[in-house]
Parts: sequence; structure tokens; C-alpha cells
Amino acid sequence: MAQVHSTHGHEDNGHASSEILGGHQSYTTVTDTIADVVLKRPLGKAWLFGFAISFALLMMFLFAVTNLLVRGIGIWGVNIPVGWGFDIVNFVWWIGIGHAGTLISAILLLLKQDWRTSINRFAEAMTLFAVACAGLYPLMHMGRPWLFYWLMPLPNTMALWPQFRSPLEFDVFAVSTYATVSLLFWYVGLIPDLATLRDRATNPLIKKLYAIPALGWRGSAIHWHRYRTAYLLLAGIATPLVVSVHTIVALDFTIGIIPGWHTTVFPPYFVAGAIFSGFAMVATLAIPLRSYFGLKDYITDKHLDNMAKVMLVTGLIVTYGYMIEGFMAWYGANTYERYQMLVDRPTGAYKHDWWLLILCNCVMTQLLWFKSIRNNIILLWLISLVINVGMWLERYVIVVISLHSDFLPSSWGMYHGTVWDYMTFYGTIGLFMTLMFLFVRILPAISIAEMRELVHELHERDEARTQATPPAARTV
Amino acid sequence: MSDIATIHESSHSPSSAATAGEVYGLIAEFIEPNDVVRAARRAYRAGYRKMDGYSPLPVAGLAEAIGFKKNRVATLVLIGGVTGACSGMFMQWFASTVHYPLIIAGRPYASWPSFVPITFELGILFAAFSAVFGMLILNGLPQHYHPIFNAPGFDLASQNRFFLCIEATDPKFHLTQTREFLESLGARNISLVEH
Amino acid sequence: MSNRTRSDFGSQDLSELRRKLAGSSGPQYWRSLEELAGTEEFERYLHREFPEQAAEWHDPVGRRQFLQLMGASLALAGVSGCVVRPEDKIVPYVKAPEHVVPGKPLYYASAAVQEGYGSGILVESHLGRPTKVEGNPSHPASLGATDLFTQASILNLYDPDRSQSVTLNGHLTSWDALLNALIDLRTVQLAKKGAGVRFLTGTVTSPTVARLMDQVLGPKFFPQARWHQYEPVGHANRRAGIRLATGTDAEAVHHIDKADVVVSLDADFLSWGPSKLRDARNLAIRREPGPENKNPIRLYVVEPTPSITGATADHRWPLSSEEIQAVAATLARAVGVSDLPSAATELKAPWLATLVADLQKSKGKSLVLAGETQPPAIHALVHAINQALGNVGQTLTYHEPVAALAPEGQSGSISELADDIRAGRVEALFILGNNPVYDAPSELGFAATGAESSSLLLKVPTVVHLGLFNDETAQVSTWHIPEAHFLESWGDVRAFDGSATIIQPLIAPLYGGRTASEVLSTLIDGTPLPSRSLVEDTWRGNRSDSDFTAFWTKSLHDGVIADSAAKPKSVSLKPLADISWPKAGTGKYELLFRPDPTIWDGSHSNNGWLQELPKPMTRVVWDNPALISKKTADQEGLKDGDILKLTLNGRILKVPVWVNPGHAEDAITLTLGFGRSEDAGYRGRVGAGVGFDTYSLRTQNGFWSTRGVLVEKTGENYPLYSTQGHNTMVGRDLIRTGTHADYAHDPTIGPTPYGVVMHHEAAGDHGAANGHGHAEETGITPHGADPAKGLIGFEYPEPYRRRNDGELGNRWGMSINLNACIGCAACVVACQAENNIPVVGKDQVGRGREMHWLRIDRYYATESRDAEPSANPATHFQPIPCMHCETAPCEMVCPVEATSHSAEGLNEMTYNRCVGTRYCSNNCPYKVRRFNFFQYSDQLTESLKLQRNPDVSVRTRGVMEKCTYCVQRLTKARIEAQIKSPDGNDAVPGDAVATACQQACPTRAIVFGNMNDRSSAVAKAKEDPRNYSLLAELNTRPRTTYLAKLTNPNTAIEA
Amino acid sequence: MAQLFRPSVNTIARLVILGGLGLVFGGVGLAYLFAGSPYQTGATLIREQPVAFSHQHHVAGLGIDCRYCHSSVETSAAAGMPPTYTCMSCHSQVWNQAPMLAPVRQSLEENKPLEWNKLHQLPDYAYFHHGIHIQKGVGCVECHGRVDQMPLMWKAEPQTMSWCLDCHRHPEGRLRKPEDVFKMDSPRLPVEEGLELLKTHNIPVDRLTNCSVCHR
Repeated sequence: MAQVHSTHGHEDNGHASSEILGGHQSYTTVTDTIADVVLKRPLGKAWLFGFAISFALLMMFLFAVTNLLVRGIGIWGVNIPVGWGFDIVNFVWWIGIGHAGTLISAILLLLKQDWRTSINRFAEAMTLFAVACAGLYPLMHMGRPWLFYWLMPLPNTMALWPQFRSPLEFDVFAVSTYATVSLLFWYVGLIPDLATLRDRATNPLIKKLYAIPALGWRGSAIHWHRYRTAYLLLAGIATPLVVSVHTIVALDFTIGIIPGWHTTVFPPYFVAGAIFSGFAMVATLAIPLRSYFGLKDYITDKHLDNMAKVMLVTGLIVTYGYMIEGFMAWYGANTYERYQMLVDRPTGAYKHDWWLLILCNCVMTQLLWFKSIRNNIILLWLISLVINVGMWLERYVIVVISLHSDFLPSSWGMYHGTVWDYMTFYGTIGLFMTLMFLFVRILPAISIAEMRELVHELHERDEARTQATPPAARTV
Repeated sequence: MSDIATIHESSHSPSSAATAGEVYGLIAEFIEPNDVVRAARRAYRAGYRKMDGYSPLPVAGLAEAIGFKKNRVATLVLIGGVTGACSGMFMQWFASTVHYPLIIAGRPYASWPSFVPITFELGILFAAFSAVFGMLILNGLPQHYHPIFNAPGFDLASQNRFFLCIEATDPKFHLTQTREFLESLGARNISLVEH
Repeated sequence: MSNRTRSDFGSQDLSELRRKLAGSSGPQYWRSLEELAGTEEFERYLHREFPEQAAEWHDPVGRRQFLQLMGASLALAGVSGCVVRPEDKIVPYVKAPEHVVPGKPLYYASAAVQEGYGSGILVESHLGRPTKVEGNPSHPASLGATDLFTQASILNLYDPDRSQSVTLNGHLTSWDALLNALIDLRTVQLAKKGAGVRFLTGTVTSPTVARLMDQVLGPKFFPQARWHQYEPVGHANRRAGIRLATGTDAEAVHHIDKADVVVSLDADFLSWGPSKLRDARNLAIRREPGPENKNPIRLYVVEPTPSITGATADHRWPLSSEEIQAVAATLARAVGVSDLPSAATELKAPWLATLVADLQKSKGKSLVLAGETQPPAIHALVHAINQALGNVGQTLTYHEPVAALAPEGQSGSISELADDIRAGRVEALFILGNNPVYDAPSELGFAATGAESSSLLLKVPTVVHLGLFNDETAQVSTWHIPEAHFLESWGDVRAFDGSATIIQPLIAPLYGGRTASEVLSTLIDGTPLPSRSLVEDTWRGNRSDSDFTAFWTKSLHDGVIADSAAKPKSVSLKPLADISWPKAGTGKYELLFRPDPTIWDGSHSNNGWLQELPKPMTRVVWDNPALISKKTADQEGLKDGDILKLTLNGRILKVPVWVNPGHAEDAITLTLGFGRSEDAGYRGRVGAGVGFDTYSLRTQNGFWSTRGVLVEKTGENYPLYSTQGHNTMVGRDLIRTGTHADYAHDPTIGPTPYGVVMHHEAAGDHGAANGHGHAEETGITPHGADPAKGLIGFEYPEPYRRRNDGELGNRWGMSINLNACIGCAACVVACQAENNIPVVGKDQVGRGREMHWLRIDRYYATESRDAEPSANPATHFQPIPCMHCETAPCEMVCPVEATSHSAEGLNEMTYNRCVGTRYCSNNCPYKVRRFNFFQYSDQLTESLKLQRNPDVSVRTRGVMEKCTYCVQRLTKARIEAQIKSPDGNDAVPGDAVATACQQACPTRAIVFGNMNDRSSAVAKAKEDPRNYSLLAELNTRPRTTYLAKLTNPNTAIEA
Repeated sequence: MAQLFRPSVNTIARLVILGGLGLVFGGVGLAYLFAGSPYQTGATLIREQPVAFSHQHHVAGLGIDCRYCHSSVETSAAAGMPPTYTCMSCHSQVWNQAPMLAPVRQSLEENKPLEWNKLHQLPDYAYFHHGIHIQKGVGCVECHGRVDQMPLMWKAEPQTMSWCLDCHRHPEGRLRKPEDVFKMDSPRLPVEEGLELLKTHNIPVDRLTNCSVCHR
């Protein structure tokens, strides 16, 4: 009879370390540290406190939305001419934030940037939650939200279709596709880790809870083979997707004829802006996360430095975008656009918002040229916050200032957010944070399988460096 | 003669009582990915076909080593993407020229440039679905029950150990010989996996 | 304010009234509304009669909650909307009245009454519900047009706040009880020859009322009684002026159409006076270039307060009233009026000489007008001037008086009435339609303010008040009788030239109202005769019955009684030397009183449409700020909304200021009709608490203007909301103006001097508009290549150009003549009435959520940059409806096809498909789209439902709406064309259909029709070289285009 | 390591996934079917009326023309419901004692209208004009069904927007000769004659689907 060896994973295997993987790590150590955050670590005071606040904000959000549905869109500050306000501003802001996740997990994967491994998991989570927040706004901003399904091509007794030429209709498809694909990508990435948690969990109930979504993953070589292909292809699909989504969001404005909207530079610089704000948000989240859960070895200063560099570059692209807008307005000699870009924004009723935007997005980011600042975690964190604010202002400037003074001076008007606008905005932040807090407690915030892969890879490199003969097996 | 007898006996040993229906296969545990790949190659050379490797991380070459040629995921994704794009464009064209043509902003009924974004998005969506569900279906997932889970210490397969399992359905499979063969590959623990 | 002030309806009163309504008078109460009778709606109607959300309407917070509640109920309805549809009833007639066909409106001719004078109207009636008032083309004062008040009168009719029953000392009682009281009073007074009886009315032109008054005051009844006439805004000075000049009573009628040069001395004849609609029309005709108008009219205006007449003028100078009097004197001397009173001062100004020259150049073809706000002396002077210029008999004719006059010695002013009351000589006072407690000169003490502890009327034993509203006067009257609205009563009225019209009821009195003639007939016959028979008696004369029936039917049908105009009267002017010349007051600031442009004297203060209608000049809504010039504002350090404390002989008024470009310096204008309050006894949900009671500063002597007001800045502030935030065109080419001289030399009016050339549009614009005809037939458009062509092989879908049978169908288009538009805003109200457009309240307007489909943009412009721009700028009006762009940006962005294009070129808005993303509005360059941010249209008040146009959907919360070119009218016309024509062709003759705005417009500035009919007015207008489209460079290809404005300045005058 | 699940769980798991997908698509389908069902549209449902009026008897039995009672149907948007007088013009003579007609007589005595329960109820935002349809050769029976076979009135067609559009897009197959419009049993014109009628009657088919044709 087959004698059962008591096999424990005590023997350590596959050691590695590098500037993107601190300490002396092995399959075991990465598995233990990351999995234990979920399985062993008790609920900390800080976590409970943060969660409580986020949850309170979420409740406020529900209150604000109920009130909106009962009383009508009029409780917001929107009016004629400014038909869009916080709703679309926040929509674009959240979508933009979402994009960094996809970028990190998909594009950097294709570019073989192994430093992405330790941040892609919660970057993707961030994407999902941000898109969830974003997706709520187009629904809420409708005058008759209960008819949202009219925007979908469903069979109906009116024999009517959506109007497929409308950028808003593009949005419906783009955002829902983006949400779906991000979710799939995230879940596929999770399957092996769910299996790991299944196998490590001691409590039978928890074991089962992880086992069900793990779909009975057993790490079969053939499965891995298909898995890798699917994962890579998803990455390949997600890359053009993420670009298309924010391009389409930009089309919401560029297809309009309003001076300040009707400009071809929007799609590229919207995408850049999205990455800009997205990385800022990743940094905003990663810095506290890594120190609180002691993951400094996995999210190293090198990671933060890279992110800072990305922020700097995208920040410069965005700045360029602003300059081009102004230049084209002047060069194009279109009275309305000139007035909008060169008179109203810098000197008009909303000049403070505009100058603050320039300060946040163009001036502050220049600090990131300096290594000392990039490596100063506190400063970096503050700058990332500033960028979040700046990118919100950018959307505010585009939506509100453009609308408040368009073609006929007679119909110019002012817009101010009401208390309900603010409650809804902070409410979605609450929703986002709540989901984040739950995520880091329930699922591995860093992809364990991919970390093992990283360990293996680095391990191989070490050996390749030591041994003359190439190893028999190489990892992809 | 005697060694034949011993073999004969061993085939009657209690351990061999569990054959045919009950036995799923023999599983061997390795510490390093490279070992399991080497082992798989030799097993294949030794004529074993029905086997599979199990690892906590994708070990390149392992699938090939056990004779797995190509997966058809990519093809599915292509088909899915094209289907999605076509159906997207057709839906829009049909809706705005055939089913309910309406004059919108003086544009032609079939204003195809406006239809591109949705066409693209639907292509992406279908492609993504076919990638994920294709992968799962080909892998036969979900499969929450699988005999391999009976293997002792298999929980490490999702953590830090690498396994090679030769299945009983393999014509060359023989309890003792296969076990010996596996031992010759330098596996740490070899154990019987029952159904 | 007094022990007699009526308390609100007590519950016992309420049930009492219900009983009364449900009682004997019930059936005929709803005679023409059998459809409703007995239905649940009708039940609820009875219950809804009483102000529930009183004060909700104007109080921002309250109103918002009110709306939100409705919004809430609606939201839920929307959610549950997808279950089984509500069960409904069909309620046919028991006996169908003749002519009435369900689904087809009927039109009746009648007349609207303002300041006693009539203007002919045609009233649209759906199954016995009057829903819309239009002008009567065959009536001399209307010529088919209406003003904003007539348009809004339909809302007054259905006003749920109208007084609804006879009250005695504020408690509900019955008409019968009143009759008994009247009969007793009659017997008592008959004995005294009516010594204690007084009548107070406004101007009366109704032959019937006049006849009855004559009888009442006649020897048989009350020879000792007196008849006092008073109007807060009327024609007293005008008539007094004529009397002063001619020594007799007469009616002076001016003929703008015959004049080449018109000088207005603060005469706002385009918005004030019984012939304003006719004058506007004539002015427009004389401003329009063309072979039949070789030398177009030139209009000079001097006025302190900017008015639409001033805005329309070719030359305008802001002057104080005294300066204007000086101008009059100067003119008089210059044209050879010798015997001026010595007190008359003169004004030295270079332009004045030029003006005189111009007048003398066109003797007999000129006209000088003095405004009602000028004292009689000036009117007398003006008559002399016209005499001297040989205009009498040409541009100015005298006729027998139209307004009824009390017999010698029995007439009196309101101050004499006040004296009589003080002296206790008045035992019974009949107030027929007036509201002296609110609008009489403040020092008379009718209102319990200042010195008076309680109203003067309380000194009168019996006060009988007949009024539409349970107003301030009703509170202190013994008896209050609900007055019948002119749309629900029989009567008659005469126009400016004396032409009489029979007023016929469109609906049985909603609230059992009575007419003045009924009250008077009670005093005569001891029992009330139905007003119809009273009117018939007036007109029967010596006609035989058959003749009379014929005459009666014809008169009713035509809406004007044949040759009833007043006979010409030859008058001789008396010497002026000894007329009393108005003496100049002292004090820095001149305080002016003017009727409010939309609320007038306050008679419309409960009319939401008019409250929310932007004032033509200031665009302010729901308020009556004090108007001052920029300079004055700077001197006092004031800005819009700062509260000013005005003190005039002891009376104090705190009122916010509004800086009004073009206002005379050192002058403050207060507009009347606001500041009505609950505690003053005003019961209007809409009007109460809105604005400031300027009557409280108004006195006999300072009736229109006075000096000696103390001005004090309080530092407080008050929110004033205007619908137009920006007043200049910031150098954009929006309104094109030129002079007749320019036009003669090059008819193509390019961008205005202060406009900016974008891409060259002499070709571009006219192309986009009149070259369009081409576009339709040949597919080729101007600019050579169609900008939208190329890339995607752009071409309009086939049906867009022609019908499937190959014929050209209807191609709707509109042309707005900026040369004719005077900014009177009648079109805006007409649109609101026709299209069930809701009122949103001051707060919502402040948030930029007004709902008007048609708005009138008002821009200021100054040619000379050196002068203070706002001192005396040129003012331009531009009505902006939906442009119905052929490449409409709004359609492109709607995700649910809620707005799309019809093959006939309409930009259609399908409310019930709209999900409310507001993207269309954002993308509309003209910002003509309006959004229901809350449930704006009142779906609770039953009486308001009766007013709604059944052919237009009532919009719910969360949907977009906009001008539809009155698509309901177009569809009606098309269907009728199809049913009529043998082959069912749907092509509508070019001018066969009119939009609501077009129909109301007094100057016919708006032309609409089928552009495929080359003979149609609109097609011709599009060919006019002045034709241009707004923002043409956006290639939206608007179907609504504009004709550039032409002025006729006197080149000898430096602008 | 022990198994967490029984073998059957594999099947269950897959069924659950399939079921989930089925729920999503099936749900949409069901909603669509419900929206078109008589429960929603009220089609084929008979409603209680104050008087059990039989079109069958009056139309088929007595051969009374539609226009006798629905008098404004040719010219007006509303077909017109007969006033009590119209009923009484016959029923003062015949069946003038029938208890069934008591409500009618009562209505006349009390001058209180009859209240019929509405069967064909379009939404307030949909404007239908009887006159133009009659004029263009749309027979009563097209929308109201064989009224002459209805002892009690019911709504013959769903009268949903898509139902209206079916005809507005392709009227040719649904038209009748002018003289047949009011005949219940008259046949539709064959398609090619229908197309001919479109020309002679000037029916601009390409415009019948413009929104403002029905919504204002």
C-alpha cells in the first residue's frame, strides 16, 4: 500500500531577491506573507477605523441617491446652459483612475515589466471599483434614471433602438465592456491564488468559500498552458480597450460643438490624463497599504520611483495638451474658441479653478524630476494626492467652463455644485474605499502565483549568472 | 526466477489490491521546477502518455514535456472577436437603415464612421468572453472534485511543490514498475492516488 | 389691519360653499362642461378650489418642496408605470350641443378689455373650454395681433385664486342675500335721490354700462349720486390734455402710418394705449424698405425710463420729465406756437434744432406725441404743435369721445371721493372693478398705512365691491361680489376709435361671477337682469326683431359692430397762455412711477406667466427693482440688488436697485403692481409677497414723477434674477444692423460695425439660408462644396428633399424680421399659452431653469466707444426660438432617438422617449432647449388643467422640451389639407398655417410657412438680401433665419 | 489531502453557471413577452360596461353603419361617442321598457351622461386621428377587429407602438377601397393595388414613421 509521507513545505526552494523584491524570498515566503495577510492577520484598529469611515460615506451616498430619485435631478446644481456638472466630471475622473489598473496589469505585462507583478492585483481591483463608481454617474445623471435600459439594444414593443451615433451610446458599450473585461482579467488572475488560499485555509468553511470560486484549480501543466495563453490574450485585448474607452469618453466632448469641447487633441491627452490620475491613485493607495501590511519587500521604493516617473511623463503630456488647446484656439482664429480658451478660462468667472488646475497638474508634477523627491515617500504621497485633485479640476474646467459661456452671450450662465452634488461625490469615494478595504482583507492584495513566478525567474537569473551551463528549463 | 516470483507476489501485495477502478495514478513530488520538467521528459521517453504535471506556478516546458502540443484558445479568441465585431456593425446598420431609419442631424442612415466605436467594443467583449470561457471549458473547469486531490500533500501543489502524476489509464501503467520508474527520477515522495 | 378684515375660509365656510356649489346653482355652473360633471375629476375639482399650498408659489423653499413632492409622486409613478395602464372612462354628452365636434376646436369672436378700451380677439374653445386667445384680424385695434396681457388673460380666467363667492364682511353668503340688501339700500337711497351713493369705476367705454350709469344717475333714480373714475394707470392726462387744448371732450387718434417723422415725448405708444397694436403694426410697415415705402419713418424718442419704444427709436435721448417738458416748450416755440405760458422753460441742445428742422421738413407728415406720464399742459402744448405742423387731419384726427362721461356735476376724481368719505357724505359706495385700497394715491388713506390706522373705506356704512379677486379692497368692503371674467360674461366695449364689439362668454362663469351691468341693473330695476339681455337692449335700438337677430349674429361673428366707430369731431384749439405750467420740484433725484411691463398696474400680479415673463428691457423676473442709471449707481456706490431706502414725505420704501443702461441720470424709476401681501389681505398664491409695494410712495401730485425723495443706501442686499446675464455681443456677429441709406446703396447687410467677420459670410450666410432652395432641388449647396460632403459622401436622405411621390412636400421654415421686432414679448406669452409651458418660480429661474421655448435676447451696443457705454446704448431685440437646424447638433448626441428630424425639416422632440441626459441642450449652440429639472407643470390644480392645450403633451419631470414650430398646428393643417384635397396631397399652402408666436406678433416680425411654396411669405423672406442665419459658420443650416435690422438715423445728428 | 466536494458538485457547478446565463437572457425575453401580452396591452379583454351594448346585434344584426353613432370619425381626431339622445332616438320606440336599457333612460332623465369604460386607450402623448386614417383607406376593422362579431366589445389588437409601426411602414397590404372602409367583412386590397392606392391617395410612406406624426 502506498505509505503516506507527511509532506510539509518546510524545505525552502527557489530563492531570490532584487531591487523589486526585497529581502531573501522563496516560493514559501511569498506565499506565506501574502496569504497570511488574508488568512491569519487579525482585524487591526486602523483597518476598522478606515472601514468605518468609508462605510459611513457609503451610507451617505445611498441617502443622496435616494433623495435624487425621489425629488429629481433638480436637487443638483445643473441648469441651462450648464447641463452637466459634478455628474460627468466625476464620471470621467473615476474612469480615468480606473485606467491605470488596466495599464499596469495589461500593458506592462506585454512589455515584460516584471515590477508590475507586485502591484497589478490591487491596481486591477482599483480599476474595477473605480469603474463601478464611474458607471453609477451616467445612470444617476439621467432625468428619468428608471428608463436607463432604453440605452441598450433590447427587444421592445416600441420597435425602437438606441441612437448609435451618440457618444453617450458609445459610452454605454465602452464602459460596460471595460467593466466586464477588467472583471474577467482580474478573476482569471485570481484563480490560482484562490486555490492557494483554499489549500492553506484551516477553517473548513473558509476553505469551501475559497474553493468555490477557485473552480477546482489544481495547477495542472495543461491548464497552466491554456491559462497563460488566455491571460496574455486578455492583456492584449485590454490594451487597445483601455485606450478606446478613454478615447470614447473624450468623444463625449469632442463630438460636441461647444468651444472648449470641439478639439481633436482630447483623445490622446485624455488617455494620458487617465494614466496620470490612475498612477497617482495607485501611489495614493499603495504607499499606506505596503507600510500597514508590511509589504515593503514586495512594493519597494523602486516601484514607487517607477510610478513617479510615469506620473511625470504623463503629467508632461497633459501639460502639452493644455498648451495645444490654447495655441490652436489662438491659431485657429475661431472667436468663440479664442474667447473660451484665452479669455474666459484664465480671466473669467472660473479663473480660480483653472489656475489651481495648472498649479496641480503642470507645476507640482515638475517636482518629480528630482530623485530625492521621488524617493521621499511622504512627499510622493502628497504629490499623488495633489494630482488626484488636479485631474478632478481638469474635468471640472472642461465640462463647466466650456458650457457656461458658449456661443450666444445671452444664454451664458453660472454653475455651482449643491450640497447634494458634494454628498454624491464623497459618497462614491466612500463606496470605492469600502470595496478597497474589503478587498485587502478578503483577497490577496498581491498576486501570489505571479510572485512565485517572479521568484522563480529571478532565481533562474541568479543561477544563469553563477552556472556556465544554461538551465534545462526556462520560464516564460 | 525468484525475482519473477517476487514480482508476482508483489503484484498480489495488498497495495496492488487497489488497481483498475480505484487507482487514479501514481504521483511524485519534486522541489524544483526543473526537476519535474526533466522527470516529465524522461517519462514521456519511457513511453508514458497519460500523465500530468502539477505546479504552483506555470512551469514552461512542462506541458510540452508530457506531450501536450497546442491549446486552441487563441483560435477561439479570434473567432469570438470577429463574430462580435460583425454582429455589432450589423446590428447598427440594420437598426438605422432597415428597421427604423430616422433622419439624425442630416447624417446618412448608414453613417458607418459613427458605428466604428461600438463595433470595436463588441469585438473586444466577445473576444474576452471567448478567451476566458474558452480556457475554462477546454480545461474542464469548474471541476471541484478531482481524484488528484486525494493525493497526500497535494495542497502544496498550489504553494511550493511540483508534482508529476502518471495515471492508471495509461496502458504502460503498472503499480510497482511505474513506482520504481518514478523513484528512479529522483522524486521525493511517491504516493498512490485513488479515486 | 381692521376688525372687518376677512379671516381665511373657516371650515364651516368651506362646507357652506360646497353646499352652495353643489346646490341649485350647480348645474348651470358647469353647463358647458357636462363632460366633467359628476366625474371624479369634478369632485376633486370642488375640493381643490381652496388655496392649499398658498404661499408655496413664490417662497423659494416652499415652492421647491411643493415641486419636489410632485416630483416624488411622479418618480414613483414612473417606476410603477410599467404595470397595467390606468382604467379610464368615456363620458359622452347626453345631448350634443350643435357645432361641437369632439376633437375639433371652435373659435368665437369677442374682445379683451384693458383700461376700459377693447381689442378684438378670437378665442379657441375645446369642448367648451377656452384654451387660447388670438387677435381678430378684422378689428381695428387688433389687426389680428394680441399683446402679452390678452395672451395671458386665459390664465386669469382659470386662476384658482379668483374670488369664488359673495361675501359679507368676509364671510361667505349668497347672491340672494346680497340682492335683498341691495334692494333695501335702493329704496332708502331712492328717497334721498341717492345723495349718499357713490360709484367708483375705471374708464368705461362699454355702451351698456354707460347706458345703465346714465339711468342710475338720471333724475328717475339717484340724481344726487356721483360717479368717480380712477385708474392707477390710465388715460386721465391724455383726456385732460385734450380738454385743456380744445375745451371739449374728444378722442384724439394718431396715424403712425401717415407719418414720416414721429417725435415721442415720453410716449411709450408701443406698449401703452388703446391703439398700441395698431401703432406697432403701422410703425413696422413704415420701417420696412421697399418700393411702396420710399422715405421710411424716423422716430425720435425722449424719455427718462428706457422703454421698448425708446429701443425701437432711431434717435433716443434719456431726459428727466422736466427736461422733456422743456423740450416740448422749445419745440412749440420753434414751430411757431407763440402763446406759451411764461413759466415754460426751454432746453438748449444742438440735436433739438436738427429735430425741429426735420419736423418742419415734413409738415403734415409728422407727428408729436406726449406720454400719459406728462401733465395735461404738455398734452395741450403737443396738440398746438401738431396744429402748427399741419398734422391735424393728417396724422392726428379728433373724434367724439369714446369713454363714457358722468353727467355734468356728477363726475369726480378719487380724491374728491376721499374727501366725501371723510366728510361722511358717503353712505353707499359701489366699487365696480377697482381696487383703491391697493392702488389709490397713498395720501388719500384708502389703505391702512402711515397716518391711517384703518382703511378709509371702513368709514363708509356700505361698500359693495365687485372684483375678480378677493383683494385688498374686498377685505374692507361690506359686500364683495366675484366679478365675471370677460371670457365668461356678456358685455360690450369700444376700441380706441370707438368701434364697438360684443363680448360673448366662452364658458359659464366658473365661480358664479357677475358683471357690473348686472349690479347696476339691480339698482335700476330692483332685480338683476341677465347681462345678455342688458347688452341686447343697448343695441336693439329701433331695429325690428328679425333685423336685430341678423345684426346680432353678424356682430357676434365679425367681432366688431359695423360702422360703430366714433364720428370725427372738429375742434378748435384754445390759447395756451394761461394754462397752469407744471412747476419744477426740488431735490437731486427725480422719482418716476411707471406701469410694470408685465404686471402693469397690478391687475395681473397673480398671473404666473406674466410674473415669469422677463421685462423687455431688464430681463428681470418676479420682481420690480428700482431702475437707475449707471452713473447714479456709481455716485451712490450701488450695484444690482443693493437695497435702497427711499423716503418721500414721511413714507419709506426699501427697494433693491437695478442698473438700467440708458436710464436718465439722477432719476429713479419705480414700477407699479407689486408688493402685495397676505396681511394686506391679498389672496393670490402667485402674486403675494412678490416685489415691493411702490404705490405706498405714490401721491396725487407725484403721480408719475416727483422730486424731493431722500435716497439712502442700506447695505442690505436682495436677490434679483434676470434671465440674461450678459448684455453685449462681445464682438460677435449675432444681430446685423444697417441704415436705410446703407441698404439703398447695398442691400446686403454684412455684419454689424461692432460685429466681427468670422469666415466671410456675405456668401456663406445667404447661401446657408436662401441658397438653400437650391440645396433642396439640386443637392448642391452654397459655399460650392457641402462641408459635410467628402469624407463620408454626405447627402441628405432622399425623403428629406422630396416626397416619395416625387413632389416637393412641405418644407417648413421661419424668418424673423429684426427690423420689425419691438421686443414686446407677446410672442413669448403666446408660446407659453399654446404649448402648455409651465411656470417654475423665481428660485428656479435664479438657477437658470426658466422654461420659455421662445426667448427674446436683448443686447446693448454702442457705436461710439469714447462715451460711457451704458449711458445711452442702442438696444436690439432678437427672438430666439428653436432654429430647427437641418444638421442639428442636438440630434447627433441623443442616445435614444428622443430628438430626430422629420422629413419636412422639423427638429422633433419626442418627450416620452427622452431619458434626460441633457446632452442635446449642452450641444445646442443656441441654447433653446429647456429641461424639466423637477415636475414643473402643475398636475394637481384642476382649473389649470382646463386651460391646457389638448393637442400638446404635458411634460413630466426629467424630460427635455423645446420649440416645435407648433407642430400640433402643422399636423392639423396637413391632415386638413389631405382630407380636403381630392388626391389627398398633404402639401399645405405656404401661408396657411401660423405658429402661436407669429399669430400674436403685432408687427408681423415672425413669418412662417412652407418654403417649397415659392409664393409664400417665408420663401420670399428667405430671398431677401437682408436674410442671414445665426452662427451660420457652424453649418447647422438653421431653418429659422433673420432679416437684418434697418434704422433711419438723421445723419445731421451725432449719435 | 481530503476532497472538499463530492463528485456530483462538478455537475452542479456547471449547471449553476448555465442557469445563470439562462436567467439573464431568458429574463429579457420574458419581459418582452410580458410587455406585449394582453395583461399589459389589454387586448382581447372584455370590460364591464354600464349597458351591455352588443355591437354584434347593432352592426351585424341591424346593419347600422358605424358612422350613425361614431359620427365624427371621418373628419375629426375623435370618432365620437353617441350622446344618450342618439341611443334614445330608437330606444324611445323599441325596447323602451327593457330593464337592460334602464341606465340609458336614467341618463336622459337625470341629464347625467353614461360612463363607458375605455377599451382603446392610447397614452396621452400618442395622438391618433381617425379622420385621416379613414380618408386614406384604413378600414375600421384593421384596428378594431370584427366588431360585428363582438357581443360585448373588446380590444382586438395590442395597439402597441410596434403594432402601429407595422402598418405605418407597410400600409399597402392593409388598405381598403374607400367604399369598403366601413364594411366589416370587406377584403383588403391586394398589395399591388395597395401600392397603387399609396400613389393615388398620396400616402408618403417614408414620412409615416416621423416621430411627430404621432407624438407632439
